[in-house]
Amino acid sequence: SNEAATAEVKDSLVVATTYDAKSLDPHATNDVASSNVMQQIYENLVTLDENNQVIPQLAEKFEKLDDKTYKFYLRKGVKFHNGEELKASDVKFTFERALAKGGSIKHIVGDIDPNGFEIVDDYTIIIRTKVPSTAFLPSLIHVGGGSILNEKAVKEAGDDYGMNPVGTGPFKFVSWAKGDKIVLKRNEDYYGEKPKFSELVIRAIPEATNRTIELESGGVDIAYSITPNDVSRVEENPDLKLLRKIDNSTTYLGFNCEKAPFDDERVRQAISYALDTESIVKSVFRGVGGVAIGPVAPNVNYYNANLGKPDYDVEKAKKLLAEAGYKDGFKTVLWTNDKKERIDMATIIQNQLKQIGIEVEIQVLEWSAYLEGLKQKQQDMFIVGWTCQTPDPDMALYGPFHSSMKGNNNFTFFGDEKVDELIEKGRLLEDSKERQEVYYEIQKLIREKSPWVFLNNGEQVVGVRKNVKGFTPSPFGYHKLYNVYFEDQQ
Amino acid sequence: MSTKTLEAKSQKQENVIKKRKSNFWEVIRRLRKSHMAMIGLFIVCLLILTAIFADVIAPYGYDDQELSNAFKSPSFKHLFGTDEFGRDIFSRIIYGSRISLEVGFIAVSISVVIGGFLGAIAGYYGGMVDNFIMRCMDVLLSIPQILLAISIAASLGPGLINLMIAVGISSIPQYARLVRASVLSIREQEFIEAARSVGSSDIRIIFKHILPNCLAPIIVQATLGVAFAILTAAGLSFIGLGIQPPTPEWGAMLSGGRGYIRDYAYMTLFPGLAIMITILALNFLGDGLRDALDPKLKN
Amino acid sequence: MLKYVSRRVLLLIPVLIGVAFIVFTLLYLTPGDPARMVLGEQAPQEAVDELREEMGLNDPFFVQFGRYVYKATIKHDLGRSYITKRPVTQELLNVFPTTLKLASLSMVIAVIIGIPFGIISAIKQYSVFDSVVMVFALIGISMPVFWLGLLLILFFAVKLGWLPSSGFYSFKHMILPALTLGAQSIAIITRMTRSSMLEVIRQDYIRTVRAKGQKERLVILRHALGNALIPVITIAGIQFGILLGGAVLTEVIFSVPGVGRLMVEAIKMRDYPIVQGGVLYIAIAFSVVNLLVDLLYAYVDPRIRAQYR
Amino acid sequence: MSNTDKLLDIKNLTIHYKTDNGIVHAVENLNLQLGKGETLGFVGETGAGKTTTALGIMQLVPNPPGEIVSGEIFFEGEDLLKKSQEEMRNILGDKIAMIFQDPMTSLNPVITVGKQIAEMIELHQNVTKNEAMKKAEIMLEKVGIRKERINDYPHQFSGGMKQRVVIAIALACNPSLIIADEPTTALDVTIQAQVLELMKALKKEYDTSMIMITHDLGVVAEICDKVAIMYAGNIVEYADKNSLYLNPKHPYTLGLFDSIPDLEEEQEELKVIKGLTPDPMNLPSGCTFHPRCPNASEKCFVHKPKMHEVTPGHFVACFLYEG
Amino acid sequence: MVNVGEKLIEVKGLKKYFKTKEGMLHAVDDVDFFINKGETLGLVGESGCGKSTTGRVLIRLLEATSGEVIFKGENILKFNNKKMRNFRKNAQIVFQDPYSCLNPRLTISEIIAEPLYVNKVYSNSVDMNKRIKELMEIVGLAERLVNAYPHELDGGRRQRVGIARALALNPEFIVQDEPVSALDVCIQAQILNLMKNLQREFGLTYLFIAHNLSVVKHVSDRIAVMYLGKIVELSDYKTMFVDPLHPYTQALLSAIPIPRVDVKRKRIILEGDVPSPINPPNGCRFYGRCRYRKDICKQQTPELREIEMGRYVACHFAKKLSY
Ligand SMILES: Nc1ncnc2c1ncn2[C@@H]1O[C@H](COP(=O)(O)OP(=O)(O)OP(=O)(O)O)[C@@H](O)[C@H]1O
Ligand SMILES: Nc1ncnc2c1ncn2[C@@H]1O[C@H](COP(=O)(O)OP(=O)(O)OP(=O)(O)O)[C@@H](O)[C@H]1O
Ligand SMILES: [Mg+2]
Ligand SMILES: [Mg+2]
Repeated sequence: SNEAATAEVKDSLVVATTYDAKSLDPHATNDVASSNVMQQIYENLVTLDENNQVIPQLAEKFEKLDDKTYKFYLRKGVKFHNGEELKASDVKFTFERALAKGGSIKHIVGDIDPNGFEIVDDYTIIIRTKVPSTAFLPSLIHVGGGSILNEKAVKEAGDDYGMNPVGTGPFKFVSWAKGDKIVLKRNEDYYGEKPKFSELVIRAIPEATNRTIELESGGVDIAYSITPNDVSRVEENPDLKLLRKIDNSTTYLGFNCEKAPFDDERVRQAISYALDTESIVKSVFRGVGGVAIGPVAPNVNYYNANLGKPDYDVEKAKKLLAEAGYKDGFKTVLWTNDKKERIDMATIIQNQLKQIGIEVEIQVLEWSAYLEGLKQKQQDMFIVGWTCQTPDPDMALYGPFHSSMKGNNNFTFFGDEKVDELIEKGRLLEDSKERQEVYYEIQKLIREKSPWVFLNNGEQVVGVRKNVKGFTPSPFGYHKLYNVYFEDQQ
Repeated sequence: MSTKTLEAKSQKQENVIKKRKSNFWEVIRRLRKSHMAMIGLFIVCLLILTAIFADVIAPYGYDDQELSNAFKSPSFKHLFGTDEFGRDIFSRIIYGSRISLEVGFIAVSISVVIGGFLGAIAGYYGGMVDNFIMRCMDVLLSIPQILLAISIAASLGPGLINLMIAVGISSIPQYARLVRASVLSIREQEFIEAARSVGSSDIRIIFKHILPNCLAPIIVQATLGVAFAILTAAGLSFIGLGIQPPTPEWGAMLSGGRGYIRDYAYMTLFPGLAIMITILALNFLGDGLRDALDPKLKN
Repeated sequence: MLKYVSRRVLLLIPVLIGVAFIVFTLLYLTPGDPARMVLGEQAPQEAVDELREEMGLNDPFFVQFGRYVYKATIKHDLGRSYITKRPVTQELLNVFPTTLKLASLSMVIAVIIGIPFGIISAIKQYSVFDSVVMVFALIGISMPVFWLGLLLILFFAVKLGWLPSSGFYSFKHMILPALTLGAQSIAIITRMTRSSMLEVIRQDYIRTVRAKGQKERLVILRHALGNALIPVITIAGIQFGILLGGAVLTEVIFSVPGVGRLMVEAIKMRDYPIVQGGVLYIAIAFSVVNLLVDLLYAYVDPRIRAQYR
Repeated sequence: MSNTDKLLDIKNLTIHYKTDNGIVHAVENLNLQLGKGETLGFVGETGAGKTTTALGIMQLVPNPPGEIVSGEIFFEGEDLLKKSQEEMRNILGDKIAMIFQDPMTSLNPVITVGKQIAEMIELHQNVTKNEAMKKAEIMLEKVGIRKERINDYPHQFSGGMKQRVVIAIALACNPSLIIADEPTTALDVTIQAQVLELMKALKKEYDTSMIMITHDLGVVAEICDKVAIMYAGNIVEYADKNSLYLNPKHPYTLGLFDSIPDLEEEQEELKVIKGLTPDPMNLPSGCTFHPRCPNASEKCFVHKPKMHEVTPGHFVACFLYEG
Repeated sequence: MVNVGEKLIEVKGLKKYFKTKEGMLHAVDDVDFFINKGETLGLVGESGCGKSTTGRVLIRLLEATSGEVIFKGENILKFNNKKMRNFRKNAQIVFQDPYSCLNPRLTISEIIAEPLYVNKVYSNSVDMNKRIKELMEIVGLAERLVNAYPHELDGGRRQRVGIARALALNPEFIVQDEPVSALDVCIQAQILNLMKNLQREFGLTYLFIAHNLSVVKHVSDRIAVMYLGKIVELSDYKTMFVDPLHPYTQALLSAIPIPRVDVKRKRIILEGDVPSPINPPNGCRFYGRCRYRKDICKQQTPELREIEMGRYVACHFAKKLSY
């Protein structure tokens, strides 16, 4: 049957994802599943090249006029899917809307000055930020925060815009069977290189086993999030190919740094020493992803690879614990949400911490209850992840570690003057050696202070059928599909 | 009739009437006629013993990890193999019997006590009380049980106790209905009138005459209810509303192992079998009890 | 009859309000913040607080409940999903047919298999056939749905490659989920048919028919079956309700986009309007099925027909 | 009785129920004859085996647990026990019909009475559905029910009327033998009188033979020609009605008569048979009645008395009357 | 027999209606009668005519809709709880169904002890047990049965247990609600004898409900005939049987099958069935089935009149018609 599938000329690409999108309104949601679809429909002013450098997309050209002012020259003749031409007014409308309604992407667009838009002409617009920020330009590549919408389409659709997305991208929205699949078709008016196939189907198949089975049987052409169990199965299957990319997510074991005993650095360090992260990651992820060594993921700019793997040293851990006054350990609670890998890690952590006398009770919370608990500072230890959604390290550091973000994204309630200062400094600096040093320093400091025990970096593991070409996984977790083609299509 | 002892005694002590052991043995005697029921009873007893003596039986602790020893197929060392953490599945299943039986019995106790109470009141007093209680039960009944259990479990949060409560509450209407129906039918029997005619109080009538006679259907239903509770709990575990790790709950084990089903099918096979056999046994027993306790078959 | 039906439909209103109240209370007590779930974990707290206010989540319980009931009854508006912003009705109408199809197919399978097997078992009580059927029925009842589903996938989708393991597009896609979901119902209906049949064939009126010299086959089909089916109808009705609500696990395993999965996800995402709407829909479906069952009853049993006038 | 007159001749019929607790000897070595046109009253206590005997003749003993262990049942000279199921089906209803005890449960509640009567007719007579229905109407009128009610369901009838419908079914094909199993026990006295009257009239009209099972000696006196007294699976006395009523012989029969309060005479105390009916799983040795018999002798403990003709046509199974 | 003429219980205008879906069910509709101390009043009638309801209202197991029940000069329907408790000791009931009248979960001794226990008759268990054994002896139950469960006993023994329970508190008055109708003739005779003996021994007063007229005649001093919630005739048992006045009584008596071949009687066969007691129309309840009905019967409800000394009939034409 596999041969039969490849024999006929394929004009439709079927992709299996883990979850259905929530909304196709970029300002309404900020989840990977939705971004995955929106990525194919919308475009941004700028985008990234292979080296994580910001390059033009809808903006032909951009200039930084001063610390806080950027000027964008729009590409002319770009048509939205509804036939409207892209104008500077759309850009202004888009960002104003994002600022007003986009609660879910506020952390991305928050720096933009709502009164700072200036339409020079139909194809030129000036955007200002409230504070100087080097992270601004990279943040524009974000799907939710940077996609350009059409004013007319948004206004016409009203509340229903999320189901009627209109972008400038290579694919147009066709239909959506909730919980099942979304169908897109090629945008025949696309200004750039058009996709090779005319239909893109994005199916939600939550069960990992089923995704692989579908891939094997040819039911889908690309399957995301192949689980560690299936890695070798896909690799060994001559009909399939496995593509991998370490992504920008970091899973960590966090401590409530304002609650005893975790307010004591030594306790945190002790736990860090007591955990054999490598073996945890190995047994939970079985070769998928990497052992996280610091707060910045490998594919994010200024990743400090010199930090080296954390030490596993039970004796040292015991010593530190004794120094902190917990010679006989203590009892504590470890929270996690109901993700299997996290539960697995928690299970092993629980076991490993026994060695230094820490008795851990695992509590699995539902995501929503979990987040609420974290905000309310009820946690002792917890396992959660953080994804840097732009290539700039500011995004990786400001939210989770700056003291002003306590209880917001800083679930550890970690606050350190030095760290704060460096983070603030880093976001002002232009890309340079100096900036690199600042970020290297921050990463080192955070390793030392240990508000987190770094567990793993996620990896995008994508299975594709052998005849699928041109697919490159993205570290952001959502992948561009318009460059993909089937072998016989060339 | 075990009257021999009595005759001997009554010669010495004229007016002492010793109450004969209730018809417990009678029921057992009738149960013995059904092979299925005996198998069921045997397995259930075995399970209870397993649960009690889990520490003795299990060769390893339920959370003894040996990461280097993960995914070992069944062998003499690990009868049912090991899981992704190198834990002994056999031991986990042994310990799991505790959880399952606990969940089953406690959940059913909750629903029997509350449902039974509501049903008894509704049935005995009738009228407005009956109407009110039963309409409330109707409301609960019109939400499918699984969905109700899920909602309750979600609002209580995961955990063993909450799971029991969720499953327990969601079965209340069944027991209320059952008890009400039996109370209604027993209320009509002449011996209730007889009790009233000699001046017995309402309380005495309910507790001495009505409830003991409702016991048979309740026991049957409860036996099957335990099975249902275990299944539901496993189902809830499966969708992540179950029990905290590393608690070796069978449903959670099954759910956790499903990702490995293609390579290490034994990881789901044994918990699956454990659940199935338990439920099967309880069903055998329930069916047997239904027959053994059926008054129609008396004599 | 019409009067009876309309009375039943009217009676549905308080039940539905009761259902809404229970669900509302449960959700109210559920920890977690819908606004947070809408915006995602990285969104800043101010945005979340703003949204909470906007969604009316800071109002007192009874204000919220009253508003809901008012909108639902007077304006026939069940609200919009917090997450997708789509109208709840539309979201549910998207998935309801799938679940309905799945449950109906399971029911059909259960009836087609369960009733004949039950009948034959009863007629041949104590035979080998009977024992085998009963053991299978018990296994069917005892097997955790999700395990069965996994085994079926493993066997039919992986080993044999005959049937797809996920999706719900064609009849082929529906077979495994329907079998999985229906397994318990098959077993229950088989058992019920058997015991009800056993009861009926001992009745005097069956003896009367036999004494007429009627052929055994017709004794069963014409006389015993009609009577034996009466309790089976009840059970089938209840089962159908259970199938509607209990499709959750099956839907999860087979990635079927149905109400069950929608509900579970909505519960996890704290998408209250969807949960409420979904439960109400199911409760309505449940009650309608019950009503149909009662009408079916009246159809097969003239004694009950007489009561409905 | 000459052989040719015999409609029914049961020889050494033994029927057991094999239950979990043991074997119930419901009918044990039973012998019975019935002449053409005769009505036989079949009397005995609860559990004596009356119904089982009747079902045995019809070959409708529920199996399992019931089983016809041995014996022969000659009907019109042919052994019913040797007949195939198919042949038996042709006899049932057509030649032998049965009326069951409880009219409330003897009719299928979900089928109209008309259809239930017509079914009988369709089965045994070569008629169309319509003709059968017509005939059913006639039968209904015969038993005193307006024919308009032909499309009514059983629950719309009272007990007495239901029993009439059952009678109509039994008579529909003009059988040569009707077995009526306590047809009036469940009915009220005045209704019972109606039904008995009807049966008498119809029997005369159709000239059928009948076995009337009852435990009411009054009913027997009313409509029977012959009487058989059954005790613990066996017939202990068999005679012409007059002979038996005026001159009962068997101690059990005597006891039975004495137990009944007499409407005509004053009795301060009723005479009673002591003891209880024996456990059919564990029948006494010898004469099954001996534990309760006032005249029991040594012999009765050991030997089973045979049927003995004391006066012409009057048979008794008791040693008192032997030799 | 004893103290003739001293009224123990007098019932005046007693009514009991049940609310049902179809309407008001007149189970007992305005009945008057009395029972003398030490006598047995038989109450007969077809099933559903309100016999049991009368019996139950009489001892307040059911609350009457209206009317009076005078027991030893006091209206028991007005009794408060305390007085009721005292009355309970004086008036007992024996039930029809020997199966459902005993709690299957209690042993025989527990069942008999129930009245003694709840009324706190004995303070120590030795006395109580003595009394239990005494009662068992009185009703003829072997002592070995103290610990038996009801299902281990046969119907007759069960009925004895019921009687023992009723006797436990030494009542003066016992309602016997068809105590023998579920029993076989032999057992029935035993129980009837027992009842009579007990009455003689303890000077009991009975309301004896039955539908079997021969039984009623055997035990009663006077007999009341009920039809559809009303008493239609009440008189001395002999008079009743020799010269029944009400057309219904006449039909009822003639309908009894008597186990004799030497007595021939003329049967009166009633048409139709017992009509429904729900919202009965005015006029004579028997109107529809009566052979002598006249217009007046339809319009006017006949009162129960004393035609002769101790002879009450509710018929417009009693003694006026020559039947
Ligand atoms: N299906 C059965 N299984 C086991 N025992 C049975 C069955 N049917 C009848 N018996 C037993 O067989 C014996 C004879 O029963 P049968 O019904 O023939 O008695 P009967 O004379 O008709 O009594 P009744 O007057 O109560 O109708 C009884 O002891 C009864 O318990
Ligand atoms: N609790 C009740 N609710 C409604 N109707 C009742 C109730 N009890 C008795 N009845 C009705 O009252 C009427 C008289 O009933 P009752 O039991 O007194 O009759 P009965 O003469 O004792 O009949 P039977 O001979 O069948 O025992 C019947 O029509 C019966 O259906
Ligand atoms: Mg019988
Ligand atoms: Mg009665």
